[in-house]
This record gives sequence, structure tokens and C-alpha cells, in this order.
Amino acid sequence: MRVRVTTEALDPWAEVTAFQSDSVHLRGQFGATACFVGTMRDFNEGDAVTRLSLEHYPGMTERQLEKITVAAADRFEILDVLVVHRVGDLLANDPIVVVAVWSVHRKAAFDACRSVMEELKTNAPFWKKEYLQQGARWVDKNTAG
Amino acid sequence: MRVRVTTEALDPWAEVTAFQSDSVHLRGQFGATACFVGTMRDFNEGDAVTRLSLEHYPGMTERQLEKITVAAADRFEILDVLVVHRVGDLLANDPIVVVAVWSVHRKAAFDACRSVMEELKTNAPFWKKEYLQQGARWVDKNTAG
Amino acid sequence: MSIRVRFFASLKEQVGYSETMVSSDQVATVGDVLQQVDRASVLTGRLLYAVNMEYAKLDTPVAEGDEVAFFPPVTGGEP
Amino acid sequence: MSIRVRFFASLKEQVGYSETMVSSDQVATVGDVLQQVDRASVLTGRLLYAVNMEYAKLDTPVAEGDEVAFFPPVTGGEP
Repeated sequence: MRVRVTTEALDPWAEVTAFQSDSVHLRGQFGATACFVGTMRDFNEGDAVTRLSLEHYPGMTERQLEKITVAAADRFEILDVLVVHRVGDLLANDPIVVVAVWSVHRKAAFDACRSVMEELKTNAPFWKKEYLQQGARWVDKNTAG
Repeated sequence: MRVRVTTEALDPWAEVTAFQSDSVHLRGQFGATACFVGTMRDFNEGDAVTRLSLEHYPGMTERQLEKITVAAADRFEILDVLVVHRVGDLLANDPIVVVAVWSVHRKAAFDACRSVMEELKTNAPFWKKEYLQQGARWVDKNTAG
Repeated sequence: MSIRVRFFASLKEQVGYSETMVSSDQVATVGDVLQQVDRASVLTGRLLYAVNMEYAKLDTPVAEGDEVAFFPPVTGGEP
Repeated sequence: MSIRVRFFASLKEQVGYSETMVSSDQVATVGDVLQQVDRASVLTGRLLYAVNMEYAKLDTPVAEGDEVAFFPPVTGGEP
């Protein structure tokens, strides 16, 4: 399992490819990979959003993400999980988060990927501040799952 | 929407990246991408599988995949769908299929991606023949979803 | 009436060829075509049918120039 | 007793700094720490609490050297 928080531009597909190449134990074993990528939109709640600032709690974030991936591995029949989350300043179209899950069959991969995303949104200490043309605002609620 | 059947090696992440770059209408509009990749395992039902031959019905396959993606776009609030399916001779660890869905919020992307995979397994005319050490066999049933 | 008939996967191996033509005025449905091409009843297991690349049933009517296909349950997607 | 206190996101802006120290023998719980650092009640909205990077409640006990954090509901993941 790998959990990573990065201030640098996130290339979700490169992350997934690199993790898969590094994971010798997956070779020939997995039949299913479910992957989710969250990307910054240029609008939210009807307003144009020019940029986003993503704050987090270094140390606690990684700890919570690790708990989430361990819980998913306990609950679902999966082979591995990867979570990479961007922090810092983002522009529209920038990927924010990637969650990828490997398993033998597709059901576990889909279920676990979705579950990790829901837990991440509920329990990982990240906060979004949106910059609009007329100022900035903290995003104060999550989108429904 | 793009549907493609290929006899060449399938790089799922390259397909998703290329489609996303080509899709100007997605820029800044999508917040969620759900992606599923099916990959050949080196075992099935307890037996070592050395290679796989994937047959299809050219013309009908594309038509059925298009119907499946149109149905998903009707049923779920999604922005776009990509389906690429490999045919021909495959070795263990070769990607077989990639389904990717773009939407504003994650629920629709997850639901549609899963639905397309289920429909594909039920309705798209592909047939797998597995080569074992002691001979070959047609795979005669799908895995449960 | 002239119908192009195609076989896929295990059915192709059972009949020994991938396609044939049926020319007869006695065929009105997919079931009639099946009887014509499988007089010896070599096709076993569950069969699926398509007419002009759309799924069909045994009682689906066929017309001059149609393409009728017989194949086993499909197994695409991930393993 | 000496406790490191951290604020994140909107709470950091409300108090005007990202961290402070509380040194007092009067603090036994997260709630006590909160009272110490927010005498003027500037913190508004729903608050979450963590002790040593684990989620906590107002009545969670605190000990010498602990790190206590206050922050608003989290909003990670996709937009």
C-alpha cells in the first residue's frame, strides 16, 4: 500500500503506472484495477473558480490515509491500494486525488475504490479554499457520494 | 464517446490520457473520472493459464459497445465515456479492457463505469479461450459482478 | 431467400467452419436457419443468436440478404 | 502541563495564527484547551478536534506534551 501527499503537479496515470510496475507481487495476480481521479473544475456552486488552495495537516493526513487504506484491505478482498493527494495551489483541470485498487475480481476493486474515496472525504484532514473573481471562500461541505 | 476494439497491445493509461487531451469539451468541466481496467491473470479456476485468445464479432462488437455507452449516458449524469477492448492473443499481465467515465461528481462516474462493465460482460460479443499446460478450453461463464 | 450464416468461438469449432450460406424458401425465422445449418445437431450448450448484428430470438424473422449469427454466451471484459 | 495547539484552514484565519502553546494545570481535556485558547469565542462553525493526530472529542483527556488541533469539517478529495 502506498499513501502520498504532494505539493507538485499530480499525474494520476503516471502514479498508477509507476506503482503497478513497482509491485512485483501483483504480476499475473490481479484481474481488476478500479481507479478514481478527482480533478479541479473551473466552477462550483454556480461560480467561476479561478484557483484553489488545498491545505492539509502534515502527519495527520498521512496517518488518516493509511488507516483508510488498511481498513479497505481488511474489509474487501483486494491485493493493493494507492492513494496520492495533491496539496497547495491548483488551477482548473489539475488532478487533485487519485485512488487505485487492485484485486482478483472487479467487484472488490470497485467497492474498495469507492469506499476509500468516501472515507477520504470524511476523515482525511484537507481543506479547500476557492478563489473567485470577487474574493476567496472556504469550501465548507463535501459533495454527496 | 469513443469505442474501440484493438488487436494491438493495450495501454489503458495512455488511452485515457489521449482521450482526455482530445476532449476539449471536458476541460474544467469534469470533477470525477472513474476508470476500470481488466487484466489477464496467469491463473483461472485453479489452473495456470499461459495465454488467452480473445475472439470477437467484428462490427457487432462495436455496435453493442456503442449501445452500451449511449445507454450509460442516458441513465447517468456523465460527460463522456471511453471503452477500449483488446482482442487476439494475450499473455498474463496484458490489459484486456479499459472503461473510463468522466462526470461532474463522483457518484455518476462510479455508477456508470460499473454499469458499462456489467453490460459489456453480458452483451458484447467477445469469447475467451484459455491455453493451459494440458490444452485449451473456452471460458464458458462470466465472473460475478 | 439467401442468408449469410456465421458461427463464433466454440460453435465455429463444433460445425468446423466460420460461415456458410443458406438458400431456401423454407426459412422464415432464426430457428428455421438453425435447423438448416445444424441438421446433425452438433451444436451443444446454450446458444445466442443475432440477426444483422443485433441480438435475436429463435422466432425472430429473417429476410433476404440478412446475416444470422450463432454463438455461445459471451465472456468479454476482465477475467 | 504544556500543550501544543494548532489551528487549520478557516480557524487559523479566525484566531489569526496557526499555533500556540497552552501551559496550565487547569487543562485536563480537549474542551479545557479550547476554553483556554478561545476566551473571546472567535471560533465559529462546526469544529473538529484531534489529539496527537487522531480524531478526538471535547472530553478526550490531554497530557503533557500532547499536540491538540482544531479545524473545520474536512473537504478533501474531488470537488
